[in-house]
Amino acid sequence: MSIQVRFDLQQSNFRLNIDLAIAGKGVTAIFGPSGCGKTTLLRAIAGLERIDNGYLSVGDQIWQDANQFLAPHKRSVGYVFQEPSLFDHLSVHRNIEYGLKRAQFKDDSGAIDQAIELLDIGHLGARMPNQLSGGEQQRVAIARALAAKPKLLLLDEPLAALDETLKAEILPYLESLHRDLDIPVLYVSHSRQEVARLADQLLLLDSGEVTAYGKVADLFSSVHLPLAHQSDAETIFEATVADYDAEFGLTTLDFPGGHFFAVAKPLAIGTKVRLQVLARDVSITLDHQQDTSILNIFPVTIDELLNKDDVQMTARLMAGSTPLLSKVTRKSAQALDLKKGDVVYAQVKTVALLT
Amino acid sequence: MSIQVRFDLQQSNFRLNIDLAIAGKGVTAIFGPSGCGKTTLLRAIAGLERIDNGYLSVGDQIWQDANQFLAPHKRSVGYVFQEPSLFDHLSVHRNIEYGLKRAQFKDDSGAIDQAIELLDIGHLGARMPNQLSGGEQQRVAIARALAAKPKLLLLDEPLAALDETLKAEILPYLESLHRDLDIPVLYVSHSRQEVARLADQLLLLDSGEVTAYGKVADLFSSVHLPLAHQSDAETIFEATVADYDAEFGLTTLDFPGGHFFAVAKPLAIGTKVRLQVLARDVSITLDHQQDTSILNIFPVTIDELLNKDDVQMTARLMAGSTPLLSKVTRKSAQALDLKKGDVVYAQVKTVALLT
Amino acid sequence: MIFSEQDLTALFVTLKLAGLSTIILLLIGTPIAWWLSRSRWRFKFFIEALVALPLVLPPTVLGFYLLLALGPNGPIGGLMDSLGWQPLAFTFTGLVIGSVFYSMPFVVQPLQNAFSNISNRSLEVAATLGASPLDRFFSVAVPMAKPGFITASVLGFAHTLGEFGVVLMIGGNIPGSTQVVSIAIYDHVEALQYSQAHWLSAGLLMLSFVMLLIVYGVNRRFSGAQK
Amino acid sequence: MIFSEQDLTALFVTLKLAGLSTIILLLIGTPIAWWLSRSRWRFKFFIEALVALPLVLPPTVLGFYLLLALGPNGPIGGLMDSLGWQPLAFTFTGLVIGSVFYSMPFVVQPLQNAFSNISNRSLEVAATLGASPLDRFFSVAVPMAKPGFITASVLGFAHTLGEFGVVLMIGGNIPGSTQVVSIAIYDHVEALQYSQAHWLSAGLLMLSFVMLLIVYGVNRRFSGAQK
Amino acid sequence: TDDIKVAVASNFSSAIKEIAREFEVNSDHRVVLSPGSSGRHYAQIINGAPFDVFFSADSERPQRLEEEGVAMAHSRFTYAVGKLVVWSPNSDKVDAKGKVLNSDDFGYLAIANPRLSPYGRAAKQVLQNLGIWESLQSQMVRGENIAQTFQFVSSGNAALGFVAYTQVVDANAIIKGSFWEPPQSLYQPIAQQAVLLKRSEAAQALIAFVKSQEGQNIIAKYGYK
Ligand SMILES: Nc1ncnc2c1ncn2[C@@H]1O[C@H](COP(=O)(O)OP(=O)(O)OP(=O)(O)O)[C@@H](O)[C@H]1O
Ligand SMILES: Nc1ncnc2c1ncn2[C@@H]1O[C@H](COP(=O)(O)OP(=O)(O)OP(=O)(O)O)[C@@H](O)[C@H]1O
Ligand SMILES: [Mg+2]
Ligand SMILES: [Mg+2]
Repeated sequence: MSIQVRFDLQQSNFRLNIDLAIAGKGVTAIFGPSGCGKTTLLRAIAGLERIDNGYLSVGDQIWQDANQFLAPHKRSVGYVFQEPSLFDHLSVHRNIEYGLKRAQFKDDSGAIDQAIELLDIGHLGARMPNQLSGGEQQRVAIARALAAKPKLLLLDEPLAALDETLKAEILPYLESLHRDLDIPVLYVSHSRQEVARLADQLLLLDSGEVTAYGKVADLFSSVHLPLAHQSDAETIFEATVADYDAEFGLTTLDFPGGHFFAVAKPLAIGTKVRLQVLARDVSITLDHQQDTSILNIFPVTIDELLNKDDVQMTARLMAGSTPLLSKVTRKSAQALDLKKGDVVYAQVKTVALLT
Repeated sequence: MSIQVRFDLQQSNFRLNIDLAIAGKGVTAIFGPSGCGKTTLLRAIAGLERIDNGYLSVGDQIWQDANQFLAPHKRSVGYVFQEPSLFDHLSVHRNIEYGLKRAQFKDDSGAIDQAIELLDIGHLGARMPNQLSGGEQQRVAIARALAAKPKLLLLDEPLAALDETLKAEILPYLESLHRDLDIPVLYVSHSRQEVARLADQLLLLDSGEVTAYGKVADLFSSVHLPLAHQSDAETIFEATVADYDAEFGLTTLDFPGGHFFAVAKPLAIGTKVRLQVLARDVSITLDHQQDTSILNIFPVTIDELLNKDDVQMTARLMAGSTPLLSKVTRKSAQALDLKKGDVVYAQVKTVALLT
Repeated sequence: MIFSEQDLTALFVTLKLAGLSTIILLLIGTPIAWWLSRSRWRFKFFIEALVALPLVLPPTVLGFYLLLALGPNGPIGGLMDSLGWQPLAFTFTGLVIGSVFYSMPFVVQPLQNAFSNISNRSLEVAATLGASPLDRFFSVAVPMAKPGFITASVLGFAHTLGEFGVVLMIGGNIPGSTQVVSIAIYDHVEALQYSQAHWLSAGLLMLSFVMLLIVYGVNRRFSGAQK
Repeated sequence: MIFSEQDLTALFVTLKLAGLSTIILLLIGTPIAWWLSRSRWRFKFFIEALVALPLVLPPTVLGFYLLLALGPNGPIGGLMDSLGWQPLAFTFTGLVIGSVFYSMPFVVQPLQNAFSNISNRSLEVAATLGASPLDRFFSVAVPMAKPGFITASVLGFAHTLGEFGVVLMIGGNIPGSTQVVSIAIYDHVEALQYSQAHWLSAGLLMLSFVMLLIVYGVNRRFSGAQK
Repeated sequence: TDDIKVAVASNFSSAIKEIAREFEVNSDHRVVLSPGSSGRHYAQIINGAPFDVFFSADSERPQRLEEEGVAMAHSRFTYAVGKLVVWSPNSDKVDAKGKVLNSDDFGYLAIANPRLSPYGRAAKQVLQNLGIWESLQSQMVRGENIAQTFQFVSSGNAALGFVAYTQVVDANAIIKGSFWEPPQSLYQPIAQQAVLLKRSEAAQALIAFVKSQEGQNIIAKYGYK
């Protein structure tokens, strides 16, 4: 199953030109500067923007081709718009009910109650939208989109208006959602953190064109994309839970290049997880150092040195077959005399478990 | 000059109860969970929410007391609302002009042209708001608020809808703005990064009550506030530019506890700057290590160990009189046998220059 | 008893006529208004002008032309005749048709304005939640256009109450069938029976005022609960 | 020449009356509508009902009461008399007053709806940008309520064109001063001069249609440029 | 029992009400009255209005109906002749000779529209014969019909008016205000005629009653000749 998208739209100065097969599973993050066409793409997929000569299929259903155009209400999508778009004439409760009532198939699993609880909007049921704060509105809109039990979720910066604590609660929920219900999610976000955390695939848009599409892990460490050069470059890779040390609450994670200690909730041994390592968290030493609070130290080979002339260089290190990006100042690089092919030690201060 | 605020508002389940003098200079960040009353506070200051028995003075002007209530249009505020709120019936150009025309005093310094260029909206002048993307709308709203040359800027999550690159361009501009024009700014944000970067003071709100107010530096490292315990705890402190190494593009910064090397644009020697150090970027070693890519290493005393039972502990270190927070796993702490009063070495991988 | 039996009959006919006309006006006017508010047809303004046109003719004159059209020699009357149907002139049904025709602009215009003010966004949201166009119309457009419906109904109803010229012309002022209150008052005035005219006018005003109070009052309370 | 000189004079008087009445209606109706749309007064619905009330009386009857009120023994006429002013009956000014009174609901209601649809947010934004209440009204409320103003003007103007009963009652049918087209057509019908009635009706319809086309067409093009 | 549907000129509606009441006493038919302007009744009748009898305010319209074959041939007759008076509600405004018309101390003079109403036409003839038709033009206001003309005067908006004698006389033959009755020589008689529109027994019975002495007495009581 995959989502086949082919759109070509000219709109005054802006042209959206996309021809792509998006994975029909997991979360696909859409990432790109303001005005690059993210919202337009989601609208076209939802059938709200009618682009002639386009093609769109989701799984084995054709939603749009030369002969047909499936009306928006027949496309089973849940759409959270960029601006909170509640029905002003309906209370919070009835806004959510609106989607619930029109769901193509009912379920009584109480999933929606769970969503309401998680989004912390249970106490708002009787209020009208104009009596809610910005973040509250956005949360209700999320609940409403989920209530319709869509086959495809389109989220346009759904968490932008929320504080980090709430985000931290909702993100895992959205994660679990797409895993449990197995519905593909297209997720527009400006936050690399969110993307790293949530997304399986990444779609990079610029001026209406796809500049890259692929696994988040690959794109984040790809030195050919601007992502790796930014100050918050990062590497994402897969690992397996090998051990859990209950005393210190540390999980040992095996990956092709060695193992990591990470702070995480206990997980069954053998569980596959994704690790995120920020380039700025990786320092390089020539010797294996002792007596340090840094737990993760392992030998790596310098694969490539990028932006050699910048004050901050990016080093692409290989821990076995796993690439790791590291930021070093040119001064340090020179002091340590780093060269391609050198074997050095990577010190990783923090590693984040993504899934 | 300061902003004296006293409001008490009961609104169904929500009560806003504030009695505070906010510094009348620099940026005051307002930080708190969704629904805690941030927007309500800004609205009350702008005079849009009329709270009886309130008191508000800005500098030597009384805007509201028992006897008077200055109408909103007589308060010289620039307000960027949480939702983009352009006039739908006016083009981008005329939206901006709307504020410009009504500015209480004209200036021909071309400041607004500069704002338009920086916000990258020059090419949108003839468009109507419904022809703009979400981020474009928000940028136009910012330009419009600035055009009115306000005496007080109220920004309600103005950058939430923008990508990081744009944020990175606009933030310094907003910074320079409040410094050049010397207008106080109240800035609602959910992003610690933005707050750390931009704010001088921090106002923590929860359920309509002020939980803390003070200098960003103090609050971020105060162990009594939840801020210091979160995974993205950080320390902020002042330093002076001591040297600039043109070859490596590194600036040497003196602070009471030693000196830092930081990647930054050349600054005049003697310039006061603010440094941000994330707790997760600080590691502890018993010896001064050599042959490492980490440039900033200096001796510190362990002042306090927090959350001793957590997997991740927070150590408050003193570099001279400057506090530094550091995250260490309990395992490392035990391995290194860290105790209050120990003299150890702090390794700081990254330090950010804020102003 | 201040009101004659004939006056009361006229009142009854009037209420029946106004009520029925308002319902029909809403039924016909709503789709027209919806189409006018959403269509992007280049020549829509042509239809808009056409809808407003019946307004500019004096009602009696409009009634005269309706009479010509409905009469046995007129196009409509002739057609009905050849189909073996009863002629419409001088019947209650004829009155309803005339009133609907004449009051149409008062119903279509407020509705069109109300519909125009509904953002596409709300309709798009409804569509993504699985609401069909008809469902969207009833679950989003109609409730959001409520003030427009109230204005349309009030103007339509009140205008039919006060309607006069058209009814006079095609109704023929036949007591019990086509004599409405407005004509009865007019007759009293013409016959110099001023006190009867005063009483009947006052009665009509009181009744209408109470009805209007109820409409606006209920609406107020309803909207009030929302805010 | 199809139209008599008198018909043309009547046409001119009619256009002057309708134009002037529309302007006055907008000037008076706009503040009323604005107040009705923004006020949170509990008994606002009372005023709303009152505004709609003139609608329910047949125009001739309304005209009759206006005539009584304007007479030397009536409240208005008596007052004017004691102030030494000219009586209003049978004057063009009197007609304008009568038309304004009668067409008020058609102007206030669409405006009120249009104003109600303007979000508080837009007005708040304008306030923070330094716009005074009056400035806000003209720079935000009025342009945003444009469709409402168009509807109000069209209904007000057209209704005054077709206005009849009130004019008949208080005008006195004086050529060049109070004889309007609607009465001229009516006279032709009553005098059984049907072909003159047809020509005059057709002329009025054409003229009105062209005017409506211009209003809606210009509006369309103008709005079109925005989208 | 048949309903007799009667279209009647507004100015005659009070009189015919009484006639109908009397008629119904001795008959099992019911009279249904539709008062209104005669021009409108004419338009309605030729477009199929279901009236049985038409009491017009003039003689011209019944005549045309007869000529066009809409009315029953030879059924036309004069049921009343109207009298014209110059009247003011003010009891010393109008002198017995009508000299007031030559003075210029009155404001508006109300007449019925001469094109529409036989009373208006008669008023015009009177003024023409007095030679003041042209000079009074600027003071003249026209009512659509005689009832409206009466309202102009009775409300005080017009000082004087040519109205029907029937309008100013009450049931006891007392007249409020002052009036002058122009001599018959100054205007053609105002003959109000009626025609039968359907050959129904009941309608013919009503007409017979109107023509009877009893009917004529009632008509005279209302101030017609
Ligand atoms: N009209 C109202 N009636 C009742 N409660 C209201 C009304 N408007 C806002 N509230 C409540 O007041 C509280 C504060 O709202 P406010 O908009 O100030 O929050 P906020 O801090 O800006 O949140 P966010 O970050 O989500 O925008 C919220 O709990 C909200 O539900
Ligand atoms: N109706 C329109 N007419 C002309 N251009 C338009 C119209 N709507 C959108 N655009 C342009 O199309 C481009 C893509 O808009 P879109 O809303 O898809 O951007 P986006 O990627 O969602 O941006 P943001 O992150 O700011 O929301 C923008 O440059 C915008 O200016
Ligand atoms: Mg967007
Ligand atoms: Mg808010």
